[in-house]
Amino acid sequence: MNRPPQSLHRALGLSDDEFAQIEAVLGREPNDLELALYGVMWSEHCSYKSSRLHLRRLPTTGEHVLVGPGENAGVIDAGDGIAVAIRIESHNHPSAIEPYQGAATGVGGILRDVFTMGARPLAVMDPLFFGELSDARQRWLVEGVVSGISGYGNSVGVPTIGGELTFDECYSGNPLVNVLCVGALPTERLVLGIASGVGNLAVLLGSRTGRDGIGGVSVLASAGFSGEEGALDDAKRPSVQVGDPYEEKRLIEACLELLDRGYVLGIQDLGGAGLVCATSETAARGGVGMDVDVTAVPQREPGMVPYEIMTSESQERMLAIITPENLEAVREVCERWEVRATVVGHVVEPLIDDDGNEVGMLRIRDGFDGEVLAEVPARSLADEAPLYDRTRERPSSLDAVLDDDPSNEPVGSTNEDLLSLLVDPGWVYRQYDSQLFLNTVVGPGRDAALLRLAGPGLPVSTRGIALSTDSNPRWCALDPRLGTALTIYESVANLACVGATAKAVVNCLNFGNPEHPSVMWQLSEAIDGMADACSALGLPVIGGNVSLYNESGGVDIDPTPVVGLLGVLDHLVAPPPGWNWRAGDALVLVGVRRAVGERSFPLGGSRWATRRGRRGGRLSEIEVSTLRATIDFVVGEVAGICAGMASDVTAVHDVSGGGIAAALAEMVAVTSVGAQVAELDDFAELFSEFPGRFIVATGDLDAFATRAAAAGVPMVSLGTCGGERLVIGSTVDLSVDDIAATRRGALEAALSALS
Amino acid sequence: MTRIAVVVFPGSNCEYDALTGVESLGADAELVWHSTKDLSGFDGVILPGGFAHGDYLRPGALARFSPVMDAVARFAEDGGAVLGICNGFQVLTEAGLLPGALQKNAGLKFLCQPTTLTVTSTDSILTANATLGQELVIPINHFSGAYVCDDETLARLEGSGQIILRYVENPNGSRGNIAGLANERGNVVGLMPHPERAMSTLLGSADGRVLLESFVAPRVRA
Amino acid sequence: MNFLVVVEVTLRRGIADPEGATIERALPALGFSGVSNVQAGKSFRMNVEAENEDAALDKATALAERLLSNPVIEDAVARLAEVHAT
Amino acid sequence: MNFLVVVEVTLRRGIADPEGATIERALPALGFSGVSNVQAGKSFRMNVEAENEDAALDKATALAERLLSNPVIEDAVARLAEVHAT
Ligand SMILES: Nc1ncnc2c1ncn2[C@@H]1O[C@H](COP(=O)(O)OP(=O)(O)O)[C@@H](O)[C@H]1O
Ligand SMILES: [Mg+2]
Repeated sequence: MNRPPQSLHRALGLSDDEFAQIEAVLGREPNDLELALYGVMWSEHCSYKSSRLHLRRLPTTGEHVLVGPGENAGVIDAGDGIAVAIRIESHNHPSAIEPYQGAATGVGGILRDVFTMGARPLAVMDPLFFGELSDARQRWLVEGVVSGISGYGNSVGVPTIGGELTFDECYSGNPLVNVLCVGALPTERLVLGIASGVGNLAVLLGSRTGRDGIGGVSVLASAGFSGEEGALDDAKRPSVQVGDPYEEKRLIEACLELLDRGYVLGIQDLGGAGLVCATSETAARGGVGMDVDVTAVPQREPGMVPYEIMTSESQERMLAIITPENLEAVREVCERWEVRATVVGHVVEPLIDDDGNEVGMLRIRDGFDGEVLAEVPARSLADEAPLYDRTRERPSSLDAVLDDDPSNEPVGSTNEDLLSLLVDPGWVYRQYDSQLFLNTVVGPGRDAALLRLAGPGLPVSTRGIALSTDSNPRWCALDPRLGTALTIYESVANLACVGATAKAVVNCLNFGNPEHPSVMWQLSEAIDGMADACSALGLPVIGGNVSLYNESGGVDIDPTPVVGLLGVLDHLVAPPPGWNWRAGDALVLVGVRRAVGERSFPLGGSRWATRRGRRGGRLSEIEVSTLRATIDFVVGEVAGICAGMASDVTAVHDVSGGGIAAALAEMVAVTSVGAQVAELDDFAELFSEFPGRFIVATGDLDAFATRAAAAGVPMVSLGTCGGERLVIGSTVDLSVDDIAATRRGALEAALSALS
Repeated sequence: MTRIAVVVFPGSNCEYDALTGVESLGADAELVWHSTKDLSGFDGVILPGGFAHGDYLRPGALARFSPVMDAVARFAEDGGAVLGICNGFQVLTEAGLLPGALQKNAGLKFLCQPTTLTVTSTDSILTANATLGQELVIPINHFSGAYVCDDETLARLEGSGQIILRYVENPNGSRGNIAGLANERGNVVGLMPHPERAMSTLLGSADGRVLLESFVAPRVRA
Repeated sequence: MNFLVVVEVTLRRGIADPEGATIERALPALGFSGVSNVQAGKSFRMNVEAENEDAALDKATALAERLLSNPVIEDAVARLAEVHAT
Repeated sequence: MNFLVVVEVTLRRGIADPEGATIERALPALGFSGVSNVQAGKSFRMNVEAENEDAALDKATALAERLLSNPVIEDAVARLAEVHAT
């Protein structure tokens, strides 16, 4: 390429100011290779330069937190000598152009983030967001993404136990594919991505390096889609990475064995920005220098140049720091697992700068004794990207949106409305192995997934862990702050349904273009909302990921903060009640019945209103103290059952998308037993969505009411279970079969639409 | 105590589950690497589920050339009990130790769901303790589980009681609703459902126990 | 007229091919030497009704690019297998 | 000498081909008419080192029958793609 040299930095995505800052760091002009390294490491995706200032407002500490944000995964102490690692990440842009491989490599990447901590990955979850299925391209994306997750996750041997599935026009040009992974390790095996010990070796494990996703992070993750159809310009189209779950499986086993044997001092996965990221981050964390021999890196294709080798995003690779004495033993373990192991780096003494400070240099060399091709402070790549406090502005158009409250929307046919809200994601999760490792007590399809906390190599325990991923872009579009807070509360409620107490939060913040002041405002508000809710509940945020530039044709997606909650159950020997009530049970609504403020039963942002094309309105606050009491009460009830205690409670489900009506219908569909429910207070109560309410079925209403009263938790009787219809006062009257069949077939019907 | 070898191919992923399953029944089980050439000293061999060699090419296509497979063939020849679960079943058909083949599911999707099976023969090391006609709820987890064979083979299997388990509702297009089958002697069996995942009501079903109990029961070689 | 067309879909140059690589690694143990650079792809056979050969190939190529492959990672080539009697 | 060989693996007659059938069902909606009898198969390309073309094809055929196809359900045919310079 013939470009005037002064504009190379721009082609690499660096601004003129950033270029000047690089010159200041180096005290000289960078050469092309050095510039390329800064280009990828200072990209939005790698450096979080637009979001980092705001992320600092999140609470990140707590008594169980072993590792907070900043490492590859957050880690909490789950008790019994077991630590649990968790991380969530986005793979939005790769999935938009090659849905199968984009989603598959997303799974591969998140697994590496977890086993790099020394944890065996135990489960994956996949929050997914697409445009409406009436569009053929969306159906192609859904098919591709789901088979990619299925193809990779099942083969690598980690169960996928839940996720989210949202269809909304705002994602048609820019789908979202987030993946969460949770793993567990004996607490003492915890390792970090740190290089230490001058003379030690950096060993590259796994696949050979090809020209995969060169510049991918900076070009792809940090640039929106220009085309109407969500297609990238050909010029910008990077080579797509292909996942190899078989390589990853062997890599997991090899790495865990190396860690078990104590051969590894530090380890780091190669994700976005590949080798330059792994070497500079490990060196920066350890305050040491590192010499990297580019020629030592095993290459898949001939003729690769140093820049390509250093920034390639070839999948299924890890970088381990070991002592030279252990090299032979490491090679032996890797050979047995048929995993390539090559020394590509040496840990070296940091330099002392003019002020007497130690500066670890990353040196890229042509052979360990050969020419130095690049030499830059490791920390400047990894930690010292410029941080931006970009302009934030609440869009003035929002007021009109808030004023367009759907409470004046005509009622219409409630039966049809209810049926149209029911979607069983079973078509998705049946394609995922959700049972591997014999831990899955509650798999996908209920409020939260519940696993036994067990796995090869873990201390014996009867504890359980619960997981839920949640998001509500409809709420967040109206009020990103309150919407995000409510999302956290709803997630905590989901965990309560399986008896688990929330312990930690991870988040994936999917937003539009941060150069749009309205998007920066949304991001900042969402972070504050998350901080509010987490502080109110005493929950630490132990990790996350920010995905910006989710836009297409200049239009940003609705703000989509996705949260993943990890809960713990002290004693898990029996399954939680689930949704299966019995004929004759009494039905109650537990929790605060009304939201705070003008609208007791807000419809703004509800699925009901959105389906009718009404996207405006206001959210209502909720009473957090009562919500906490309610959740503690439900946790106690369900945890008792999981611990093997007898109980009159037969079913528990929280009220979320679609409101009380949808919650009841979902339980009807699963149980195949109907219910007679008294008239609700207000039509809006049927479909109003706000967290903190639970539908509970009990065989002994008096006993249950006594316990709720003792706990100071509000509760009202709704009706009784039984019969072959769901009847809600004068508003809903549907047969059990209709409800079950509609819900079961909704997704498949939409996907098989021919056009 | 019955000694069981659970073979680990690179890419296997149900080996611990199989190990746990038979250990919970009192068997003495051990993981053995696919390069093993000797299986003497074991009373039974399990080829577990997973994706041996990534299932690249075809499920089982590369695994059947693993060094251990000669030993498995000899072990079977000597009347030893061999059980292939899911991927293990695919390996056994590829290796010719069981007839037929397993194709992609008719719906072209991976399926993870509970299935109800009927025990249609008790003449095998896996179904000996079960009763004819017994219904068992056991999950399936596979992409390529549609059993295929030619008419002649099917007639032979039907006639000789080698079809040991059938789906009550066919989930994958399997010929004859076949979920599991045995060789003529009944000492080599393969099935697509995972009995090791149905060992406790905490995880949804305990109906797999009767099958694995048959498998680990002390027996005189056929 | 009816034409029997074969479409072959292969991974584009530079795209990783784990399946091909895995097969290749297995060959020496099976006693196959001198086989290298194994690439795994897909093939589709179909009857195409068209005026003439060129039209049949054009139709198959369009189909291949639209449905049978993703041009971001794959190349598709259509060729005639043999002419059927009409 | 080096030969570029293509092995095509197809399902045997009478074996169900849900993939082919699914593609065929999708065609009318995409505006493709006159395409029928779609069959899905696999292709493998590889370099084969051999004395001459016949030897290369023999080697590839052996590989195709032994490893690349399962004769219970599949047929395999090897053909030469083009001769490489040695
Ligand atoms: N993409 C997906 N992958 C796996 N499971 C999913 C997916 N989408 C939804 N599910 C599962 O379906 C169930 C219902 O999801 P959702 O409606 O989001 O629950 P809730 O309203 O309780 O948060 C959950 O168990 C969830 O894990
Ligand atoms: Mg819920």
